[in-house]
Amino acid sequence: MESLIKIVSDIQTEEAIRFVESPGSGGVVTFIGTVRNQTKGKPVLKLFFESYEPMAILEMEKIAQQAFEQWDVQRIAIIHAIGEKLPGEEVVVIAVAAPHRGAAFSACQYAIDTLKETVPIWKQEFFEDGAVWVAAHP
Amino acid sequence: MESLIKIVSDIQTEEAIRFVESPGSGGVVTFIGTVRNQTKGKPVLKLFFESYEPMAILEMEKIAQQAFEQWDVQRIAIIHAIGEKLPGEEVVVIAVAAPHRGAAFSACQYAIDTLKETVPIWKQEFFEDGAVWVAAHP
Amino acid sequence: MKIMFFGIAKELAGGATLEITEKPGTVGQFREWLIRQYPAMRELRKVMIAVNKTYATDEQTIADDDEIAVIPPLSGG
Amino acid sequence: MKIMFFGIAKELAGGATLEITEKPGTVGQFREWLIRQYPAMRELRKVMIAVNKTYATDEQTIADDDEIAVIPPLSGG
Repeated sequence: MESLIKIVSDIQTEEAIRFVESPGSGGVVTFIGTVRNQTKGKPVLKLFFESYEPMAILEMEKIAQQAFEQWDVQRIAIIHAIGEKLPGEEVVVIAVAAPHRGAAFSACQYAIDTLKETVPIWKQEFFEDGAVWVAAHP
Repeated sequence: MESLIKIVSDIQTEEAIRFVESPGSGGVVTFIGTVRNQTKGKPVLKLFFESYEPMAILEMEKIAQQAFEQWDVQRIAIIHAIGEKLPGEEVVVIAVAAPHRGAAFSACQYAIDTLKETVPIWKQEFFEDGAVWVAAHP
Repeated sequence: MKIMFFGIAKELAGGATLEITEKPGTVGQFREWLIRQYPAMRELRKVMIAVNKTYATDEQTIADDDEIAVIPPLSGG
Repeated sequence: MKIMFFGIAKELAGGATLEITEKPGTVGQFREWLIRQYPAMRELRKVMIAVNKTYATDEQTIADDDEIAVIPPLSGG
């Protein structure tokens, strides 16, 4: 039950996968979040991510801990990018290794769902005509 | 709705991920199956995979097609290895890109579950004291 | 008519391919012939027959130039 | 006492950090103070307050050396 938790400028998907893979695990499930080139049909030029880094790391560690408690998973990597990101670029990668794939799928989906709800990270979307903080207003 | 379907000697996880990623998708879910170093506590030395290749490709294409019909997913890659594989080595990678992550998780899990049921590929497990074709007998 | 064997079926049949001259009629009749030839195949968890790279039902008729494959229990992934 | 602002809250507060001398007492009282200072924060979908890097309830008491963070709606991932 080891985890790799990081906030970085540039995501290395391979790093997350290599960290969780081991000869004792049978399957790895990953989620990779990338910047979409549009939001509700409106072209997105770029995103800007900001975090409350020490707290974000603590919340990401909690997610890994909760996943270890709920499922039979062996290793978890959660890496989130901050700074400027262009369409197509990777923003977050979560990798989970488990002896059986069902647990890996469940834990990975739990991790990304929970990350979006609890980890203090914010993104600003830049359009042709200005920028907005995503989800800030009802 | 494009797919990359292959049977290879050596899996390149990155190839599957790069194929499905696009600026129009928001998330990629992957499943990577690796060789476990034991089965029910008995050490596994290696696996040997064999396929009925032209039919396996057709069945893998059907899986991608069925996923496209059932979920809003954009691209799917399914790559399976054949030949000798050592513990820790990658055997199969499935990558699915979708505008929304729920669809990507569902389609990826469907793809690996269905692959195990319908794609004509067989593995032989090698132990210290001999080899067995996995799941052949009740 | 060419029969292809894979995995454990290849071991039980003693080879990957076999040419037979008698026409099996249907897939079900081919299954009966298969078990007569290789009784050990009865011990397998499940055997599927593919005709021209598609899983076939027992009722399906086999034509002279069909490609028949004996598919023992799958274990890919 | 140091207050940290992030995302849109940083824009509304006009800066990333603020030193205040008055003691807010509880997290709930701090929220009231926050809305008085920056009425636009009322328009946000949800504002959470973290005390020492942990989400706090409104009942929680704030100590002099606590690190207070104003957490506007999250949008990571």
